[in-house]
Amino acid sequence: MSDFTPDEMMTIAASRALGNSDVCFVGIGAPSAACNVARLTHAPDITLIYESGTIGTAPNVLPLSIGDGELCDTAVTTVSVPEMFRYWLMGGRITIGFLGAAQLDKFGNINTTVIGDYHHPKTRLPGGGGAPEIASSCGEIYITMKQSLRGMVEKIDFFTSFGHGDGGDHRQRLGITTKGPTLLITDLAVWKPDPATKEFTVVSLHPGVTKEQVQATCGWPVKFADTLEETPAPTESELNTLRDLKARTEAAHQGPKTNEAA
Amino acid sequence: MSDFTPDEMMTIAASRALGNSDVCFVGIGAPSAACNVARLTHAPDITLIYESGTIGTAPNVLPLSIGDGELCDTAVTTVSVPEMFRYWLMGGRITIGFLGAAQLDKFGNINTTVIGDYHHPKTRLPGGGGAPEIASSCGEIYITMKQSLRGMVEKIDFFTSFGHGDGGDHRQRLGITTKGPTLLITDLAVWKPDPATKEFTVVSLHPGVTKEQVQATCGWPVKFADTLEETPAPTESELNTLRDLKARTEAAHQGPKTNEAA
Amino acid sequence: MAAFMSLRDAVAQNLNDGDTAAFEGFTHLIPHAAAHEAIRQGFRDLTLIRMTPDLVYDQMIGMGMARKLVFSYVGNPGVGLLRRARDAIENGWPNRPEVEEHSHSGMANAYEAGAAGLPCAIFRGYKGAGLANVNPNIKSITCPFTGEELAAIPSVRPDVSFVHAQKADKKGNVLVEGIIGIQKEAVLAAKRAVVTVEEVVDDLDAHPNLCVLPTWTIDAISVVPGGAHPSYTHGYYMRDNAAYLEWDRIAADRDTFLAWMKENVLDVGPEVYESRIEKLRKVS
Amino acid sequence: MAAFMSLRDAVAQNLNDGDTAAFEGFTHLIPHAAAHEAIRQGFRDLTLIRMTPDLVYDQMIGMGMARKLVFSYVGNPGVGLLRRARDAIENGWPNRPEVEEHSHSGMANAYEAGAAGLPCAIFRGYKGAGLANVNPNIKSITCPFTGEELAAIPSVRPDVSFVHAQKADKKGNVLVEGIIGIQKEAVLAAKRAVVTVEEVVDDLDAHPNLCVLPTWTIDAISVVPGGAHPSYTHGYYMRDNAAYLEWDRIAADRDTFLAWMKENVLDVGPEVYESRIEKLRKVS
Repeated sequence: MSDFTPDEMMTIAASRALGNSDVCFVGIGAPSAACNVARLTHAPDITLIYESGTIGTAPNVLPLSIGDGELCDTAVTTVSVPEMFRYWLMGGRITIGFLGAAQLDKFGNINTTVIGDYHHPKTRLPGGGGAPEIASSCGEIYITMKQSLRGMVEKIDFFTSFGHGDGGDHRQRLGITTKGPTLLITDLAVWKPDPATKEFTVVSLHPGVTKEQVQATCGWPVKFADTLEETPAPTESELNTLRDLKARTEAAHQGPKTNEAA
Repeated sequence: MSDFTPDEMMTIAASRALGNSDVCFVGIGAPSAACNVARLTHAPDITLIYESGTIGTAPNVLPLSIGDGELCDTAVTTVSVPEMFRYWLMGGRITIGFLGAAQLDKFGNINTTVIGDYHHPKTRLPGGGGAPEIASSCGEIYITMKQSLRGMVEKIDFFTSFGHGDGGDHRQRLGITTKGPTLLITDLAVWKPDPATKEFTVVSLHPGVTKEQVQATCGWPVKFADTLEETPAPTESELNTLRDLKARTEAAHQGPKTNEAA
Repeated sequence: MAAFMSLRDAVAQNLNDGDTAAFEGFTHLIPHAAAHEAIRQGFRDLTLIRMTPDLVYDQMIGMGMARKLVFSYVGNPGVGLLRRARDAIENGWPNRPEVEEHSHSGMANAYEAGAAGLPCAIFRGYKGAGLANVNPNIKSITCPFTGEELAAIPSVRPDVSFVHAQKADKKGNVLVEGIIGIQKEAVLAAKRAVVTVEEVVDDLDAHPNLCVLPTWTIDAISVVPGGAHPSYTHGYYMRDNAAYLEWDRIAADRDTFLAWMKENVLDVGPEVYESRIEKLRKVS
Repeated sequence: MAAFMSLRDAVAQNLNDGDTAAFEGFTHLIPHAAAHEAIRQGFRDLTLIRMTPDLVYDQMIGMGMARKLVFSYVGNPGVGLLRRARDAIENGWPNRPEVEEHSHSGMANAYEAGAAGLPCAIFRGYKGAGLANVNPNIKSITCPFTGEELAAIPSVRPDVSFVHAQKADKKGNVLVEGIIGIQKEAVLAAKRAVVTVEEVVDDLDAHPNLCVLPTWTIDAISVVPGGAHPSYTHGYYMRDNAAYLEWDRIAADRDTFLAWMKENVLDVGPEVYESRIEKLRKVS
């Protein structure tokens, strides 16, 4: 099956990294799609948790926000937000946290807070939300983002969430006991941190993608693994599942027309 | 109405100290009876809270434990025990905490932990349960107990819960901002702390009780108010309410006979 | 005991210029009607606390009511940036509010500690995070047993909290269900609490373990059907996702924003919400 | 994922000599059947954690299983003293367990902190209380914002927790309702968790905000109808208050106690509980 977009490849590659016994803290956007594709294909028993307090949720359409009613309707249980962050996130119950990034560096540090100076920002982004503690409390972190020179940068403007810091054992030196970013899935490739330096290294190129394309859309000199795999193309089942999900979602988010603008 | 026991007088006198807008943290025994008599007579809107997490409960019979099912069945809401102690007690939501005592001193300090040395006790009592923080977190504390030389002592063996310490402004000096014990109701009299020294002073004798009887059953030299009142005898309505409650309770606690000892 | 009154009176009696105010609702049950009433009454110099400021605070910020913002995510969830908040923070239009930024975990713990009457929240957080360098209210304490360094931030104790909920009984006990968020903590942490509800019923008839706020924890209750719109009330009407998408366009331009606010907030009253949710009601 | 198994296997696989074990249930849902199975299997040197040790720990203490007790109220609620615990603490019969005593507020906060993965609990407590002088695990920290001194105690993190609950679904998700106590915290704070339930159902069919423990937070589930007796299971059977009153007599004498334990615990199995609650079932 060759007729798929880079975005679809990214989502499907991410979904494959998830298993039945995983407990995922799900963000909105690509992570939410990936987690639900996994649930609808090879990992029906995966536990999806959204920070709104919905545990073990199985939405039929992707939520627009992390607190859509659909998440609660289909959850095993829905807890308060303090409980979510205390018992479930800080309590170490989450195996995988999914994060996106406005800016990302090669050590998996993420900025979604500001472009420019924090106190006089050029662009005020939404900020971290759950990310600072997702990054430190989940067993490991998967990152998904579309590659761009603006997004994958040598030096991020703000440490919204800590990845591997300056690399090496920087996490341990800060007393963080979890693994941090162990996987980066972009629209072009799959990346894993070097075991020693923790620098993200391309281990697999998506079908038809060249090393040059990866480098051209990344702001740091890219390291490639010695044996570079090709990411298996999406199967028909994966692609249909994703597209059906997106179509259902789009229809639902337009909603019934109301008689007021908002 | 003159046909009542000292115990009944104690419970009814305590019930009269409670009002519709009070939020009471209720212990077992006399406090529970007093609170429910208040609810069933002059204070139908009083809020009763038991430390098992039952808020706004209205039991038809007195619970044997602080966690009988009846309390939950009739409550406005039932919360977890951590929430009870964090949001409701520590959060300062309780106006009146009711405590009993194995030993009490004249400043309202209470011992329910040990007789003798803590590490080598002569008698190991049940201990504080909620009392240490009830004593410091509730707006004020009412104490009920039967008078005896063994119970009302010059010096308690252990400070299970802090009343007025050595008296005066001892609470404030420890950084405690609540009023502490403001009322002691025994089977013989009503006591209130002296405004300055905080020593409990008899302000009212129950009908037929003499100063000498109060002193004979109290281990410290008793102070009496200059103008000593007589506690109004229980009304017929109060007494009937209490006796009906006790009769219902006794019947319920015997329970249906089971075919095993326990 | 909670007093039932009009939304106009509930806001007028419980909000003051200069107050620290929380209008809470974690995506679900956002008290839009109460916030719009506050906008109509023209309060100023507010310290606005909200985990996810989204549309309701974008509007209050754009109308110049905020002296300070305390938050953990200043975005339009699932849509993108908040353009009025950005304009205020980046360009000072209409004023430049002070910013105190936390993580969700920080804010959740701070509300929890506020409800518990504590001066500060202690938790494992902000490790390696840049916020710890720019927010002087992020400090640390050392566990006296393990030596681990834990984050400490001040608890949240608003002067007044506004929340929306499903229903109240006639005594004023309030039921919150679905994504309960931090509704309970926002009420219990505040000095005063105002609740808007979809309806009043004789008896909540709720399971004992549901989230019920006893009447004596609430100061005022106003019945405002649809009062969460374009957020939603679980069991009553759906989230108006289209309105959230549309907001991105409205808020992009100052004049469009002001015109929209005049037409949809300033010139209307609490009775309009019911009509806004007509098409969003659940068919049951 | 929780594995369904016999109570014998659940206890054998999850409890070890020397473990720190919590058998929790705040008056309601006390896991008597699980504790009796532990007694039958003869574990030793346990650190027993329980807010209110009552009958179930009186029995374990009397059988010599406890090396240490961590608690906040060592009484028979509403009845009086615990005579086996007293005999152990006062006279060292059959041994003299170490005692770590807290207040309810302390224990509740310590379980909460354990569930939250924290090393310690911070709260306002023990002010002027004698426990702070005799328990070296009661320390303090200073709020970095207000200077207020707050109590700090170690969190509770049992090796294994045993709780009783109403029911599980076939996947092993467990519903707890009524007086939920610290059932959730006991499970989440522990390294391993064993749950006994009254029954297994196809679907919990529970309101989303009820107390549900997802299957992946539990190690083993055993179906033991009546397994809380003489405590109770809300919606299934009443508390056997008469048995609590009767215990005072049984526990008063060492020989009476031992004979009772032989007859009612050692020589029977988990199947007896169902018959013990026959007369206590709610007529619905």
